[in-house]
Amino acid sequence: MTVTDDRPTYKWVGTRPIRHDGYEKVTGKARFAADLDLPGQLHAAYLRSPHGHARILSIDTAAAAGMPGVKAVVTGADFPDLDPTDPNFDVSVNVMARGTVLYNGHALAAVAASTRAEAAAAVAAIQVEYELLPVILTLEESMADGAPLVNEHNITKFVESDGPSNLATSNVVERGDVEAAFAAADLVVEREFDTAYVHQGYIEPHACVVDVGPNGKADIWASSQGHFMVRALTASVLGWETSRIKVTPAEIGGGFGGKTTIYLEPVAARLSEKSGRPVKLVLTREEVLRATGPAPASKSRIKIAASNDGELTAIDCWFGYVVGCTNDFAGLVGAMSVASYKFPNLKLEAIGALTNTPKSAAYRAPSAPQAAFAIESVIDEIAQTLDMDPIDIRLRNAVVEGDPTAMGMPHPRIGFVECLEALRDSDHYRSPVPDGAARGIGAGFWFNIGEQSSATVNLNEDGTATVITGSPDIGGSRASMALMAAEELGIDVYSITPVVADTESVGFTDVTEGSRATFSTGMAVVNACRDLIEELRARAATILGVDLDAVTWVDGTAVTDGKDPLPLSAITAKAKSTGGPLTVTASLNAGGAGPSFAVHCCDLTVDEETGQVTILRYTAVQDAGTAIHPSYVEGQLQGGTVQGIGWALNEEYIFDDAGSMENASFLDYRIPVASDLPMIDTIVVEVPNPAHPYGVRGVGETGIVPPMATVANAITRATSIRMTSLPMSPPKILAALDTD
Amino acid sequence: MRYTSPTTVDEARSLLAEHPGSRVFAGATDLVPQMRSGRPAPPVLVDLKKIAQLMSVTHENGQWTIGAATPTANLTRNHDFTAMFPGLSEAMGLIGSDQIQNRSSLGGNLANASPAADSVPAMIANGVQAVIATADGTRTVPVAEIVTGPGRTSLADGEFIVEFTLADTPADTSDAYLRMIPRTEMDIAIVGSAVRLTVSDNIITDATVVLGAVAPTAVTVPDAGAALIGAAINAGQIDDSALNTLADAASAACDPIDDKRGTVAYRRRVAGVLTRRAAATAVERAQNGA
Amino acid sequence: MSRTHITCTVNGDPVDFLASDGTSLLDALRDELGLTGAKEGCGTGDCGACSVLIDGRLNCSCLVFAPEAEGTEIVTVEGIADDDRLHPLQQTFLEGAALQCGICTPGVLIAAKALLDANPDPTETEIRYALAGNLCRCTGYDKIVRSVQEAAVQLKGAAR
Amino acid sequence: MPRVHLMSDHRRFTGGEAVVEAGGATVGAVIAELEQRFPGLGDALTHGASAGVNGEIHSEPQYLEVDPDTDIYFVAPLTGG
Repeated sequence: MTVTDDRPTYKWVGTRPIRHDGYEKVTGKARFAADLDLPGQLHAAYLRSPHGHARILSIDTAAAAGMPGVKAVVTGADFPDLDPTDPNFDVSVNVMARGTVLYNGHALAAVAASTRAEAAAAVAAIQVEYELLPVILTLEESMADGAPLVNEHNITKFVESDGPSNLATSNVVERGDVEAAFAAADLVVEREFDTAYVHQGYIEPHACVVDVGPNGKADIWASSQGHFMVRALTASVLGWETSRIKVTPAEIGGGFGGKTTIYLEPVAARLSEKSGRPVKLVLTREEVLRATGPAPASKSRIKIAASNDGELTAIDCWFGYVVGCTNDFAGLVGAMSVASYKFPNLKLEAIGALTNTPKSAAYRAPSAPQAAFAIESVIDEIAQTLDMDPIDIRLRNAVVEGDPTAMGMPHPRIGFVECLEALRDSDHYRSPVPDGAARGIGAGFWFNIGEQSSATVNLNEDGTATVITGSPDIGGSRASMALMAAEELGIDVYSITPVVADTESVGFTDVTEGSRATFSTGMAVVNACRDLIEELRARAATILGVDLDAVTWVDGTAVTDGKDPLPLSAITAKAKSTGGPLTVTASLNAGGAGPSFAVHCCDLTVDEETGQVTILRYTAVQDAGTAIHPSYVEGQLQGGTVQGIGWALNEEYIFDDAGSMENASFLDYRIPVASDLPMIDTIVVEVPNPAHPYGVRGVGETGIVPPMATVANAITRATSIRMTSLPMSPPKILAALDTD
Repeated sequence: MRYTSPTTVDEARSLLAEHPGSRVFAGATDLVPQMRSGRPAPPVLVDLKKIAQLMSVTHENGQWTIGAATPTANLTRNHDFTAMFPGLSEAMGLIGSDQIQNRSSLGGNLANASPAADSVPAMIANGVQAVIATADGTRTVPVAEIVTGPGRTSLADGEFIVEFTLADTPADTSDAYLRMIPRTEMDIAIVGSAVRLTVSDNIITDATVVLGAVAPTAVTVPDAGAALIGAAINAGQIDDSALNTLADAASAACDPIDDKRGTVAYRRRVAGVLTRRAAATAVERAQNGA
Repeated sequence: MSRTHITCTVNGDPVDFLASDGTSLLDALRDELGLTGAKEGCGTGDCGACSVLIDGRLNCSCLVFAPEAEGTEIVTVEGIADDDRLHPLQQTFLEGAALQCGICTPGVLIAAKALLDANPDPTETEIRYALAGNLCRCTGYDKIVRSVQEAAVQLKGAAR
Repeated sequence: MPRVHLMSDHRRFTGGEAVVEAGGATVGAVIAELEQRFPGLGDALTHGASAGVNGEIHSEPQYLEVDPDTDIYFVAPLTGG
């Protein structure tokens, strides 16, 4: 179902063609990074720290180097030490420990051998002497007076600092007079919340193949959300010039933010350089969970003031994010989720605290889900206390265009009210709550980002087009590029071949994150097509013998008065005689990414004797601006929702006292399975983003923001207990019921 | 590491005798994850699935004989078997995904000696006997006597389970198995409860309760069985006070640990809840001749 | 580690290969036979990305030792299309947008085929439980389940 | 003159002022003037913030042109997943 807000009618945009890369993916032919093998290739394996925090006194690799099949061994000594002020310092240290291991699972050596088994055997033969250091695992331990340092190189960002500390960042945002508003309020609700570390949970482990040739140039095939990012970070960690590296994007088996950074490529490159052979490096699932990007755990305190008629007059909130062992976490803006509501008086404080746990990484709308869980829970409690409908209280306070964001800048045209109204009018919300079940509502948004993209569009002799971009396709973006190009050029979407090209075959493009691919890269494609149409008109004018001004481009044909329309294929057929190949490149640094709002609704039951939650019905409403390929927009909503349901109910990192992850497998890190879920109904709202030629807002991130509160609010209405700790696993729900 | 696939019990017995430290396997659904997590690989793998006796299911003269390596899916798809042992079948149907159940076996589920193995409480409740190949013959012992602790069994080096035997259930007797997992599938039991009981003239005349995942091994709870025996069934419902005594007895029998899968308090509490529910289901089945 | 010569049938073709005894069937398919459709997502039987049919039965190929394949008939995702015609599941997955990143898709297709081969008319709940061993992190399963339902309808129509 | 809206974290340079005015035709020029008046602030804005101008957030706003009636909002750097 789609709600359209005066959206223009398009021929291709908004249709649902079969995605261009689909055939390879249903026949097993699509090439993911681990599917590639090169002649003479070696296999690599890591030695990882068994300790949560320790000084490396010595590493003896001599025995390992002499083992059967072993061709190269690397340790931290094989990588240059970046200056701690270097923006890539933390990535470098995480790729390979120098001097100190900062978490259990931290890589400190790697071996390349003829077979995986030989590499693993050699890893086991590396001798390391450690001096154990204190292990800090929680926010309280990290922030305690006199706490031992997690990472001696950490300098706090954004505030004055007198040396290393465990504080990563600290931000405060204020407006109005919070104290006065609380004093005058009819109702004040204050709650504390906490959330666990969760993993992005992509099914494809990180993988790469690297071949460093005799000329010193590295060919890298890797699975990532941005191959230009891989090139830049790999060069930085190796101390190489960027031009020494070419990165070819493999198909990526899921990222969700977790593949916006690197782990493997410099290690494989150094092993390849030392051995003179191509090196393949593939993580195991256990390694993925122990040593790649969880999203931060968090604690929060939320205090909201309301009037008796449901106006939210003030918010005072504090968020503490547990960001792991390094300080390149930049996601605190996610705490700005409070800006879903007008809140004339606002105080928002957010800190990041370091711990001896894996370096955290981005995960869909980084840091917003933790905040929205807390805020949306308190708003629901206010609605319950005031006996207001949970949609009405949100409509009463929802931000609209011109209202300030948390940082003060006014919101552009947004669709929050439209989403709330769409849910209010939906079949789901108008249906009675099933017997024995309860219904919860939650909302949230994500800013989305623009950044740099490039696109090249080549017209082929037969009138077809190749659309080349540098954005790895993590959820169907190639189809979206083809649809926008088809709309612009006026040719069939299947006449377009969308390609994601390597770093030497397309212009620079930032990482696929922040829901930016269809927005920014799509805009580059549109710009290239529009330039191409200008060129097509000129060629048509030549062919038809008329002035350029007399030619207009209509539905894939050059039209001029008194002559038959000239289709695109007739122009490309005469490319040589009219000036040569028809090809255009466009690049941009896109601003104007439009925030995407969502409202979710969930019906569930709680087994009050076991604490088990069963989700009966779920609807996700979200503003897509314009849905270029509605099926994949729905898919983003559904996927984000189910990740959020996993975060809400069962997903968590469990560490022992020494910082070792106890549940580093898909058996015990419990992501939702098909039988856990009902269908996820979607309502795609379309309030076009004025800053995009087709009105696109990114849709990938927002879907994960509302589910935790949506589920928690339904649990409260089912049981009368307020769950304030994620995950809301059966033992925690039962314990809460028992103490109620 | 060498892979072998003997076709007779004798051949397997010889391989195990010749190669100390070697491992028998059927589905390898526990073996492979253990090897991946760094446990040393055995010098010789002995695949038992080529031995016809270990892969057969027979039903003769009121007795079932189940080859120890038979995939559990073969049993859960056997309508005669599932009709007679609905609880044991439920337990086998909960061991992982369809992919796993096409490999997992009763022999492996038992010999792996996980406290949380789903089929074990249901086998014990049904009085299943294990036939074990010894160095020079066979011995038959109740399933309850195989597992001695987490990862430990009473099987001597070189011994392996050949088959299981169990007798038909009378028409007035049935069983049920319930487990608690946080998801709906693909999890290890936090608590498992198997109940087998007999109902005669609306009175429970016999009952066995066996719990899983709440102690180092599956535990039979005589007090829980005793709570049921003599309880009256009214309109299909077990007497409330008997159910409460049953639940308390089940909870009291728990000797669990706090671990990544559940807390002590949770396991105790839910052991009572599931046992009560399993008893209700078993009564319904017994009265309907299931 | 000793290597064994293994002869079996893969996607209808007789094949033989050498594999170390401890090698998984998954690695043998990928490394020895170049069939990289089946994926390793976990290596412990928990994600289903490596699903294949062995003598018609659904298996995680990561849990099968390569020598166990001797004499068996194996079907991988590369073998479910009928020459150049996609299997109805492949077609409905494409039309129904049942894949995003596509890494789980080969295993899901095999599991869904195993289901429909055994049960041509599954309920939504039966589909969900039959696919419970196949983790997908992109789709939330909705479009996968719908596409299996649609394929079941098409297969029944074709069988009539 | 363009109005500059500061995050609380940067107000320690301005004696607590949340909004300050500073002349300049580009964001970079505005920052340079702020550095003159409030030593340390320019550096903090250059390295630790993105700028929201006319409804768009820019991570490298130095050469972005601004009018005398432009509002510049300095915000924590934005990332995505």
